Amino acid sequence: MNTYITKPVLIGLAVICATLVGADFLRDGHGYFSFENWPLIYCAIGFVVYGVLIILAKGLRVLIERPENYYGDLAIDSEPEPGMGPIAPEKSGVPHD
Amino acid sequence: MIPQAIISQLPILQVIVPLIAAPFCALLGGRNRAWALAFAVSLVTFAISAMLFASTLDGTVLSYQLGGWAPPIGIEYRVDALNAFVLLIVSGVGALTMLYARESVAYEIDERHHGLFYSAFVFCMTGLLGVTITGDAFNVFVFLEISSLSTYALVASGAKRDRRALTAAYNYLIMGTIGATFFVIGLGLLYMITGTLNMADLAHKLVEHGDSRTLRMGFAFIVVGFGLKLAMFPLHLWLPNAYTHAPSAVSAFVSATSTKVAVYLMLRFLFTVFGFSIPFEVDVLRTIVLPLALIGILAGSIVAVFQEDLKRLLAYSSISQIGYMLVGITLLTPGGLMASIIHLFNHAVAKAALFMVAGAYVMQAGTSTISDLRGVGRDMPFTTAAFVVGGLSLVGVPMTVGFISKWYLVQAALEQGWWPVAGLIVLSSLVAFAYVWRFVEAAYMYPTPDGVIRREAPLTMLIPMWIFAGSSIFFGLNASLTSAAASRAASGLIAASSLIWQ
Amino acid sequence: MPETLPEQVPNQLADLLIFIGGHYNYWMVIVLMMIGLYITISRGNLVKKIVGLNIFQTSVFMLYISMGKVAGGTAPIITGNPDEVYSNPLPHVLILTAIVVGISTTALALALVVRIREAFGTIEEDEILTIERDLEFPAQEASK
Amino acid sequence: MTDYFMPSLIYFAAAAIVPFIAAPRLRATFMLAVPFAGFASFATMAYGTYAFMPFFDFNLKIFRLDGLSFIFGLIFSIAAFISIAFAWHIRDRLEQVSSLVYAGAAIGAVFAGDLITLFVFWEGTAIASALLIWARRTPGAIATTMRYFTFQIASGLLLFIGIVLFYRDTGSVAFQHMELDSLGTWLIFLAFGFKCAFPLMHNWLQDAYPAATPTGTVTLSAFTTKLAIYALARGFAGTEFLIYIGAAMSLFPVFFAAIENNLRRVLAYSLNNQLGFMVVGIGIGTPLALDGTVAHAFVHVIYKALLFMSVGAVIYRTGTAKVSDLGGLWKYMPWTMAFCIVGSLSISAFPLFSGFVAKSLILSATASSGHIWVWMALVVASVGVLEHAGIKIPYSMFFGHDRGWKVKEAPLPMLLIMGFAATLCVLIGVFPQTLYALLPYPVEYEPYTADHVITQLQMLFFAALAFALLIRFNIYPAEYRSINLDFDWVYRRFLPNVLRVVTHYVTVIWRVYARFADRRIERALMVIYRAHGPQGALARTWPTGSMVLWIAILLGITLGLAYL
Repeated sequence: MNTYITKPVLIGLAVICATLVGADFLRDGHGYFSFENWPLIYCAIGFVVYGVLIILAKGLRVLIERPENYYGDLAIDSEPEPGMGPIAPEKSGVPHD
Repeated sequence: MIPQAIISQLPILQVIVPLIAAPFCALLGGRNRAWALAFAVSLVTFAISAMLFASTLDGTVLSYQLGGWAPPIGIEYRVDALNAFVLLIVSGVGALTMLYARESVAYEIDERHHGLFYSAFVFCMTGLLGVTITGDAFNVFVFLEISSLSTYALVASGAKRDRRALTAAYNYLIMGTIGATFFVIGLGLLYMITGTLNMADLAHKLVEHGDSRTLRMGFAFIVVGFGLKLAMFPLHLWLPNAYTHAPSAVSAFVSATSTKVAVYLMLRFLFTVFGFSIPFEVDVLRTIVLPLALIGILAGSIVAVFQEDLKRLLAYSSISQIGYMLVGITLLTPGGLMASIIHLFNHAVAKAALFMVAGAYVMQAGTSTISDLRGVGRDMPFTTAAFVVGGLSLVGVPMTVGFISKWYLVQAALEQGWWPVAGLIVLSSLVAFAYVWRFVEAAYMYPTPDGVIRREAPLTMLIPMWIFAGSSIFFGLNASLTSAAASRAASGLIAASSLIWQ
Repeated sequence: MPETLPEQVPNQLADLLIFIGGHYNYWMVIVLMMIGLYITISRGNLVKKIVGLNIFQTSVFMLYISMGKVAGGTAPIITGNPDEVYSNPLPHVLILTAIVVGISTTALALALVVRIREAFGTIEEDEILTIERDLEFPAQEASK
Repeated sequence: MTDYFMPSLIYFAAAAIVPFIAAPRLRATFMLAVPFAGFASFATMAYGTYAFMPFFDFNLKIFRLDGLSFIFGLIFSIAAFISIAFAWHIRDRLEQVSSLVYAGAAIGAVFAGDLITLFVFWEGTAIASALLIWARRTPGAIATTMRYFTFQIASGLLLFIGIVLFYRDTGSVAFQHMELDSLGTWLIFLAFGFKCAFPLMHNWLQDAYPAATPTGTVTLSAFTTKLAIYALARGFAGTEFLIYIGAAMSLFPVFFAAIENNLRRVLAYSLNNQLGFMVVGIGIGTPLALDGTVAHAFVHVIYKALLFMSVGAVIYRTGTAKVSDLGGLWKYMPWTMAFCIVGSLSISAFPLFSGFVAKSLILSATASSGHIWVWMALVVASVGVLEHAGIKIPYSMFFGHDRGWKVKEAPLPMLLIMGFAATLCVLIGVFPQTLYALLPYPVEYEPYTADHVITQLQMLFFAALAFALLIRFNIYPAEYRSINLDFDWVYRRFLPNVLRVVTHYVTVIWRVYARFADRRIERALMVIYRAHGPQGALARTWPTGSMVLWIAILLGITLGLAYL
């Protein structure tokens, strides 16, 4: 899944994040709650919450994951998804993996 | 737009026109000439009764003195909301049955008797109209006998198809005559104590007279007499054979009108003449008529479920439906009365349609036994559809006029606190559904036995059938028409009687 | 019988006798009516039933006529003598119509009996009933 | 005739005509004109109640126009336009008619002045949307439709019972603010909750939307849920209970969406999450919060339709919407990718996009009314939105693994409508005042404060950074063919098993009882038959004599009574 997240992409992202950290002092800090005005709080929220969220999701997946034909043949997941009418003719590549 | 001279003569014309035309039907004889005259006359009488109905809409009571004699002495014809409504039903059914009769009679009665048949038919109609319109008690007896005698002859004319029609007519004659004679005895007793025969006058005199044994005897004789005429439960034994073996046109006409006119008479005498001035009258209704009516409702419909012949099934269903009307009367409340009057209309319309359907089967399929009529739903779609509609109206399915009458009946019964009666009415509707379903199942669910070919009924039979079936739905949908007429009639009756309402 | 009747018993008895005597025609009406009904109920023969019916109807005629009787009044037929006392004409007129109705009913009934005789070959009611039952349930008869 | 007019009549009339137009092109253009005619019919009208219809002894207000219903009418017309345009290439008359009826019923419900009309159209949306799913005509879709339809009709039934009870308690059926005090209002509240996908009642959304045809899902995404939001906003604004429901609703779908394989189900979870935001807004009930809900509903319809359309386009070309089968389409479907990215940025409330101006209203309303924990939940939820809708949708479709798809770009009509939706999102993002002017209550909120923009950007980019790192170190959940159980497991697998066991025992007991009862019933029937059958005493032809005997007996009884 990582053919596209190459080194330059990462560097670019890091640069944007750095500028945003720099811009943090621009905030005149009149948020509703006290902790909103802490420096870099939103950067932390963004990063930490995202990570935790993904890990929790992977944990949940272990519990509730089932094979596609779990509900038998009368479920849309186990039947081929015909999309709109005949599968578009030009499709030549076959999905693998 | 009709000249005033004619309008004032309408009540007498209603009776005279068919009376004079009847013998001519016999004279004309011949294939369709007798039928044409009879049909024309029935249309004219229908027009007259429509005009009468229109003129009594605003509550006016038309009165016509025969020969200009003042009422207590002379015979007076009084037309108020109630009998205008019944007149309309009788002449309406008469006209449509006459149209229906053309093909049906041609098949069931042989050529030579057509003239006589139609004259008897018109006489019967004259009698029924006369009974409904007259305000003089003894005149009721005379017209009653006219209609009864012609009905016996009509029933007997079914002998070409089945000789049991003769014994049926004979039984009907014996029972009918005894009933009429009971009525005359009762009338004599009333005449003894009041000295008058005019109904309105009779009512006043009876109230002044108060309670006495002769009055009670008179009341008893009259109630039993009418009970017999309208086939109240134990006195119904003549009806099944009469309606089954009579020619279909006759059973259609008679089933829809003669018992209804008898119910009208019961209403007229109970409320206008006797007016429940003495408690005895209420006791008789509550202790004798009500239980018999309830037994009639149940027994009639249960027996109908087991019947093999369609016309006999419909006859027994008539007995149970008449039970509903009697229950409506014995409730003695405006709601109950209204229910029985609407049911009078509903049963007339539905039963006429059903018997016409049976007649169409007799003509096209040669039989009216249910097992032989398997798969008739496909061969004769319109006729069977009319049966379904009529049957549903009989059962009282919403959107049919039957529902409205049953609705008012149950409501009136509940107001009175008679839970068991209301329950029984609903239960018997279920049984009614059973016997309607029995035929519908045979007609649609089973394949046509091979080798049997049945063509759809001719148009002259389909039109009246569908006018009846259609009107049972039409009046079911906008219920205001019939219920307005019925409530006018009911309030008129209640006002005339000395029953006091909260 | 107690040795001496109490004083007032006799005139009670007398009134009773007068009452019964005086209304002998009403008794006649009731007797006739019961006879008529009995004949119609019990006799199997159709013609006899009609006879019973007629008797029953005549009892009604008797009732009406006796109702209209004015003491000393003659039959309500005008005799030209002005101070003639007539009994009440109305019941008589009613009964005229009733007689006409009675006759026509009997005529129709007899015609029916003739046709039944041709169709069934008998006018005994129980025989007719057995014939009718055979007509109605031929199959069951055999199977029962 | 005018006093019966209401905008949805135009949709129903069109739905009646459409099946008879033979040429597919002509039919599509005719359908396209319907939303415009619908909107034009009420656009220039002043606020007020117009059409009345007598119904038994009620006088139904079937067309009521006021601030709240106007903006929902507008957004439903736009949604109708988008979904009809996207279905330009569709030939199937059933889908076309049902989408028209669906839009008409939704608009009718929005303009309903009283509960009875609302109920009628409520059921209308249920039936039309079920037909829309059914239009796919595969066995799986038909089975799903049955489940979906049961849920929708259950909601309708609850609403109906609620209305009846409400009418009995208060004697009025007017559709305006209701307190959650009586059983009637609770049932109505639950009915709205069903269609608003409250927790534990939400799974018809994720179960049914992926089952519809790609064009059908776009139509579905707009109407049912937003109608429920409108109903809640109209009926239960300010109910405390809704805030916590909303918070829960916005949180749990995030986890399911992150691991879901079918993209349309991811979007369904995201829809559920967005509804959570709106429900919180309704719960708070302050004018700012309600404005936030309405604004959010408005923009959500557009960008959710945009996302569904982009996924639909991908399905149209590749035939699948599964992450495990998609990837690397950016070379072949650049325009779809661009529009998809616009949609994703809007949904994740990226500044200069429509989500930013609407969601911030709700967030600030929550914060200003002091619900700290709810505000925290919403912040976590918005990060979650960024994760599954902002990143996962575009990334897995256009980047991710290269599955070797070589497909053509989406057909022109699809691209045009996606472009229209994308521009709409950007316009609202850039000029929020256009949207704020339409909102029911006057808005003095300035979204573009430096502080707000910076904090939003920080949050988004750091989350993106986290995503990049997770991908880099391969912690990001892999995609392979699988489904995730949700609440629907209860009624698709658990209850049927329980039922099977119960029926087994019941049949055993019934068989024992039947043997015992049969003899008794048999005997009773025989007795009835013997009495009433053709030879029975009651039905036999009696000799005349006995008939007359009966008359004499009856006469005797009545006369005897005379002497009592």
